Amino acid sequence: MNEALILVGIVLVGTSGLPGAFLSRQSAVGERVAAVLMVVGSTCGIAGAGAVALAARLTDFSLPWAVPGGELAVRIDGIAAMFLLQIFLIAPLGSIYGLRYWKQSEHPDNGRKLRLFFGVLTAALALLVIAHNSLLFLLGWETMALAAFVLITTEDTDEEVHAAGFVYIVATRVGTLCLFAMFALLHVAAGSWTFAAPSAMAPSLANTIFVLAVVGFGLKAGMMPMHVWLPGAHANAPSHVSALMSGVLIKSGIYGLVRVCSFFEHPPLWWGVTLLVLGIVSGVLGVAFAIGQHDMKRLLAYHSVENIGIITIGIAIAVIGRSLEQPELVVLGITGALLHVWNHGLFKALLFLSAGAVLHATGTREIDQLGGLAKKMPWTALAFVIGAVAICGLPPLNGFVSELLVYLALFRSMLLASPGAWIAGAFGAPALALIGGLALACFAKVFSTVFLGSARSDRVDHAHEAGALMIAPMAILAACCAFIGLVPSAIAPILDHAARIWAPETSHGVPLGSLAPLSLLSVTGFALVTLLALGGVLIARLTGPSRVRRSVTWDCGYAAPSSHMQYTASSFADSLVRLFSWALRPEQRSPSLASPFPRTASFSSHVPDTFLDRAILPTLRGIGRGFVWFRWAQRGNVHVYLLYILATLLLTLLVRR
Amino acid sequence: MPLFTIDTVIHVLVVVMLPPLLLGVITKTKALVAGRVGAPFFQPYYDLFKLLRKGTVYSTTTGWVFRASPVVGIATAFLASFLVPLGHHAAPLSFAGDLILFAYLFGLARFFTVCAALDTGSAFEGMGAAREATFSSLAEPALFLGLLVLVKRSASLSLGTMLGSGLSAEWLGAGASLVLVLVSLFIVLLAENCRIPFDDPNTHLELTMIHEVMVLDHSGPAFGMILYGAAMKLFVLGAIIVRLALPFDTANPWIDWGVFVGGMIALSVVIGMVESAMARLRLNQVPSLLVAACLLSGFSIILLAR
Amino acid sequence: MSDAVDALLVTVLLLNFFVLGTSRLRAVINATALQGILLGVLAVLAHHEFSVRPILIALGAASIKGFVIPWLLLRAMRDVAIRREVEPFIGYIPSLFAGAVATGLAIVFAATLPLADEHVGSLLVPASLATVLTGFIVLTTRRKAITQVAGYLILENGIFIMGLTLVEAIPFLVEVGVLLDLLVGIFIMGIMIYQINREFASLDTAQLTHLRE
Amino acid sequence: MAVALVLVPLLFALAALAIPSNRLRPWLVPVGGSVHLVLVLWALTQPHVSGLGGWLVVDSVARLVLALTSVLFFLCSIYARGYLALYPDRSNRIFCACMFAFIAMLTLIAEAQHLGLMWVAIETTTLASAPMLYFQRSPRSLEATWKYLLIGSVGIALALLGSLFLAYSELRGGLQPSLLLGDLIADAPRLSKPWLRSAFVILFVGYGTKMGLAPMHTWKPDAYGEAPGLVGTLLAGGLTNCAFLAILRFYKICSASGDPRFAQELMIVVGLFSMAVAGVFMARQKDFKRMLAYSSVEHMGILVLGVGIGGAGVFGSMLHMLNNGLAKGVLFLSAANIHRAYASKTTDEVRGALHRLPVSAALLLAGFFAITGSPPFGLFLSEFTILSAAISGAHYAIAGVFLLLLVVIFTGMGATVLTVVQGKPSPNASATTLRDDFSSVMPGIVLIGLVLMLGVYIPGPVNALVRDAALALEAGR
Repeated sequence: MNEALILVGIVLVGTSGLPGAFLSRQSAVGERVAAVLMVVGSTCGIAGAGAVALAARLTDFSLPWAVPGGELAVRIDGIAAMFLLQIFLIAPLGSIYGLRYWKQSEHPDNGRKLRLFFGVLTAALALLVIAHNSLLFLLGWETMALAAFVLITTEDTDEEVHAAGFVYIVATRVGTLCLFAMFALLHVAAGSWTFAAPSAMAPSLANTIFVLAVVGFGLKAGMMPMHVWLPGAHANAPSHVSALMSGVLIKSGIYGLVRVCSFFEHPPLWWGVTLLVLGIVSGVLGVAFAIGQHDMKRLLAYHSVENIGIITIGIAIAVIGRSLEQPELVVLGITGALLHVWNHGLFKALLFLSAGAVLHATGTREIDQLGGLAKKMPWTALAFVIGAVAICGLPPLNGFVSELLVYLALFRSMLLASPGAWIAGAFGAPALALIGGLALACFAKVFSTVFLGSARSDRVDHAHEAGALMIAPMAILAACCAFIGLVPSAIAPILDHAARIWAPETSHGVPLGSLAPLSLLSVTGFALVTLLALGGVLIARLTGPSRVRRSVTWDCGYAAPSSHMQYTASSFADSLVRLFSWALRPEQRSPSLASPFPRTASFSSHVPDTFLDRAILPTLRGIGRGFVWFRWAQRGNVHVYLLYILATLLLTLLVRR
Repeated sequence: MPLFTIDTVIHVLVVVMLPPLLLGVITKTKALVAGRVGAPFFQPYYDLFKLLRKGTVYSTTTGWVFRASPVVGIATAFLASFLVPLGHHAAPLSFAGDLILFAYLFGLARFFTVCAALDTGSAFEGMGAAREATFSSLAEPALFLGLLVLVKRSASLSLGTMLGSGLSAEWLGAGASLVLVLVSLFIVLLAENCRIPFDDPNTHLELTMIHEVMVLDHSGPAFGMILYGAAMKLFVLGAIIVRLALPFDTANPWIDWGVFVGGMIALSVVIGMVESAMARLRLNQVPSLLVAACLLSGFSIILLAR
Repeated sequence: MSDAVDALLVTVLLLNFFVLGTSRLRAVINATALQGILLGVLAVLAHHEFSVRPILIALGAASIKGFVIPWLLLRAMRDVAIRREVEPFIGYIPSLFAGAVATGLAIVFAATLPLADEHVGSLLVPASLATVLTGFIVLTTRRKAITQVAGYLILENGIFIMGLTLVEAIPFLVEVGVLLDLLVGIFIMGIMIYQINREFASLDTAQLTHLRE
Repeated sequence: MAVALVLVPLLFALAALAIPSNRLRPWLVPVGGSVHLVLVLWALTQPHVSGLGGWLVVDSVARLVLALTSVLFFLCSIYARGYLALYPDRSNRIFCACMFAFIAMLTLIAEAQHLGLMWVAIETTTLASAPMLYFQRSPRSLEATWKYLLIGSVGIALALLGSLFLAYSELRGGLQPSLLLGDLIADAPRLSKPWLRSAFVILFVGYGTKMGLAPMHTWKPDAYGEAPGLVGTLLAGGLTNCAFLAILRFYKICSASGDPRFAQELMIVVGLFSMAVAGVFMARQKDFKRMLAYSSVEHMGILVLGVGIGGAGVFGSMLHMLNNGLAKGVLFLSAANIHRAYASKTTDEVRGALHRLPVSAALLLAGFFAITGSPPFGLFLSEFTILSAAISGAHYAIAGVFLLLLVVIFTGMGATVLTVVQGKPSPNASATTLRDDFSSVMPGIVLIGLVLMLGVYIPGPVNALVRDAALALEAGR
């Protein structure tokens, strides 16, 4: 029953854009049909996955599949259900949002294509999550990757979009090929293409599988330094696509990593340590790069890297827990990671959607062009600030709950005698704190620069509040953020179930409720809300209309402050960027003062992606140049070509023995 | 859950009443060291009452975020106080991981303070906001490292237990590492509360300040709330340090309360002495000091692991 | 009998050297024609018993290789009005030297292959390989398209010699097919040569390097 | 029946020569194509098809090659009708006749059990395709044709030498020389090893030239670059596979002789080298038709690599032959449409094709993903099968190099393809007014549909075709 619901949901979602593809470019029917199909299909999917998640039962079936090694083996367990719920929540919201954001009448060229592949992407994501067979998984995996490529390059006439699409598709291919090798090795180890814990295998084989999984899945998830495709792709895709990609798509990498790690009951300690290092690097550098950005969506993209880092830290602790046979660590780590997957999906989608609303209203992603939008777009501003508070992991919203679980896992690992474990905690916890502090700085920067203060350019003047179709999805996401933040115990059974699936050995004894103060978090959360409300009433009383005067901002006596004197996002970030300049390598162009009467001058700063722009692209260009050097071998001279044949003949005859 | 006991009532009363006094003690200490008589101990209370009766000027640029930030500051500090044991007396709320909530509550307040500063559209306040965000993101790891030492030492994940009755025994066993943590946490306290050598709360030279310049545009009751919230933050952070430094448990609850209040006043005196003895650091040296605090705690962890 | 075969094979080898050493196109074509005729004779001699089939094949080979194709080539030469090979990529003396090395290689290589009893001591295999290699040398060192075709022809001749060891293995139909293919191939090449000359005003295939990386 | 499969297209060729009207003649091509397809499908349903006293047998490998070739030819024939209609004042008599002669010879290659007959057929394909290559009558196509003819002829000549060596190995083994496949396989263990090995090497180089394995591939970029798209399809999807079939026949003899190791090693080395060469030359390749030629080199490399690895790799290789042939059709036909519409085939002048020719460009893009082995396209399954065969055979280094080369190739090819299809349409976009129409895009759509189908669902009969072919190659080892 549940699996039928989910499969129906996948089919409906996957074909949602199909009717519209056959309608005329001008017709608005297609987009409505797509949205309806998306919502109906997702409702089915949520019903099915929700039932599985709550009932803590897994459901599976398999059909023959006429490809070599293939079997339509499907299994929906607690982990899959968690990912399914997320997919089926965010995708339809994006689709509804798209009704206004990417109207067919405003984008006759690419609207149909966009919706078609939006549905395909969603269906592929759901498919790979429920796949219980390597080939089926890879099918879903790459369909997802290709659909995402089409979506990223929706506006392919833009050179930047084209470049981002290329980097994305190459990165994703490298990852996919790693997965090819990994699944082939798993096949060798387990003797079957069905997902199963392989029996005893040589350590070197297991280690290779692990490394390939980390690279292959890490590339998709965007772990630093494998994140290179992510900022460009997320920045250049339409915003509801960015929301889906950042909220859901990159999590497929996490899903894969979680799934593969679950196969190994006694992983070596260094696996966990490697993951931890990757997580810390992704988290800290991800947020550091984010601080340097002045493109709103690029900034959000780097925060995805950061949050993937946090999730990876959680997984790392769980893996460490498994190798040290510490069920508490396992449960806290994996539930923290999985909950953060959910949470990041919610608040990052929320942030991308509100950023999209800003982009839609002003036509620019440049933070330093904006300002004071809170007055024109109050609901969008509210949505953004909720997302910002949540992503910084601040109470009383959802980000705090999952970070708390990861912290608890790290702290608990501190208590262990094994040096590996407590060193992990000793580095992990402060790193997480640093990430939190930097994220806070970054979101204070972007929220304030975009929504607060006064307008920095005339783009803001024409801005308008987003329509109800755009606000409603944001409101739902914000409500989810608040719900998880305030009533985390409600989802504890789902998390427990997932943890048991991931590590069956923890199935007796350590429910999450006994490890983490979930109900007390509700108490403190509601207390905080109440205190804030009381304080709000108090300040409203104390500053009643009769006692308030309006004036210009006090600028130390300067009488005519203008919006151009505001602190910009770049200057706000400058000191932090400088602190991390060893990794960020910011580019600055400052004017030189040549004469006593300086002319008009300008200053600009830019933080390119160090890994992409300073390492990978130059390397690729170098390799390309090297390849071009070989062109001498084929200069059109037929004599030389015949000589090649002769040489091959003689050479092979020579070695024929 | 000892939420509604006589201790809780006293806890709330102390948290509400005491914070401004600390500011008064610090000011008085500095005045005495400088050879002046100085303002009375209760001057901060007078100031607060004066501000509450005043009218308010709001900049036309600002919006609801600007108005909300003082509320957030007080609410979070007040809630955080419930997680901290005051001297011997246990915290009303105590659970595994409460130290994380403790730290992140201040994060929430900081987020709104910084946003409120930027909401004014003033370059000065933006500057302060940038500095605040920068330095506190470095103070955060130092705080966590310090707390980690306590976690490791007490094998507990809640502030109540790690600062509980076992603490005095631990001093005998792991005194050196606790001293290091104490120093580290003291540095964090100074940084988080924008005291010298990080910031000078007394000057009004906008270009050199951090916290003060951020609240430049607040006035009247709202400004009063900000001052009060800041004092409360100093109080709760100070409470941890005082408990750590004076882990005495007597049988008599009133003596315990006395020890705690005395400790808090002593802490204020120490802060006053530091402020008198030191000059404000150049801004670009502030990160070094914070990293030093991290290193102290880190070294202390190594000592524990030995 | 085998003395006669060997003598003819030596002549074939000498013709190889002649082709490598001469610059006149007509001489090259004539030498290949002569090779073709010699092959026809060889085909008759190589058979141990006389029957109709080998004679037919010998006649066919001799007429196609010895007369039709040279005639086609000579006509093409006349059409495009050239007489001499320009300086090849490597000079004539080095060409001869390469030919000598190739012949030596062929003999050494053939010695590594165990022969069937009836061919022990025969020059058939080494001569075949040497001729194939000579064809390759002409193909890779000569600039004119016509010379290259002649080189291809020599290469084919070498293979034909190899075929002489295996008359029973190759049915008549296939033999005819091979010859017909050769003929049509040369015919099409002739057309191409004409077109190349018309388009590029030259038959120097070293100039044909517009398609390149 | 087996004879009819060859004779019918030859009759059509004669008819094409006889029909006087330049306008009506192209209509003959799809008719002939469908007749051939029907005949082949009918032959596939028969358990045993043979002719000429056992010289022609449609065995299991032949069935696979025939099915692929005939489907491709059928779709190309539809495309050809529209294509030739674009050049009403150029005589298409020879072109049409050559097309039929070409398919007749491809059929003959597949069926031939006598290696000499097979040789004749392959040589004839060279001759039949040369006039088709030269259809555009441009100096560039002349140069390409010349190189194709010369290199191809030399390669084929070597193959003949190799066949003779093979026959000699029988003689030396004390057997009656025969070039019948059945005899050779039956007597394989008694063949003289030095001659057999030399024969395989020479044959491999000879037919490898025809197949386009590096470093004998040099004619490919020139020929594919200048040939009309449908000729490129027939060469890349038809002829190369037939040459591969020839190599397989000899490989089968080698493996039947109990000495396949040497042949396998040679195939692995040459396969990887071909992929490497393709990867190197695809990087920064501005000419997208030349790029397709290198892609063909790459996939020929993969085919021999799969056979060289052995085991499941042979199955993968057979499946890959099918997939590659179909996907190459998509690529060549859509690239030809873009080439014609822009009157250029370099990325300097061709950009934004998605906006100029939406269907063709989408086909090129989809074909690119298909040919690089992305799921859900069929090449994914075949490449993955070869990879996992390498890994389960513990050829880890080979698997690693294989994957690395796939990345290099993907990157190089992707840069070119994406530049062509995406971006703002370049000024050349208005060079002509050609649009996508039914006959120019329908074959591509059908082909990509087939490739897609082979990736998500391999119908039973197709699976049986591929499995039987693989089994036939593996049997007797």
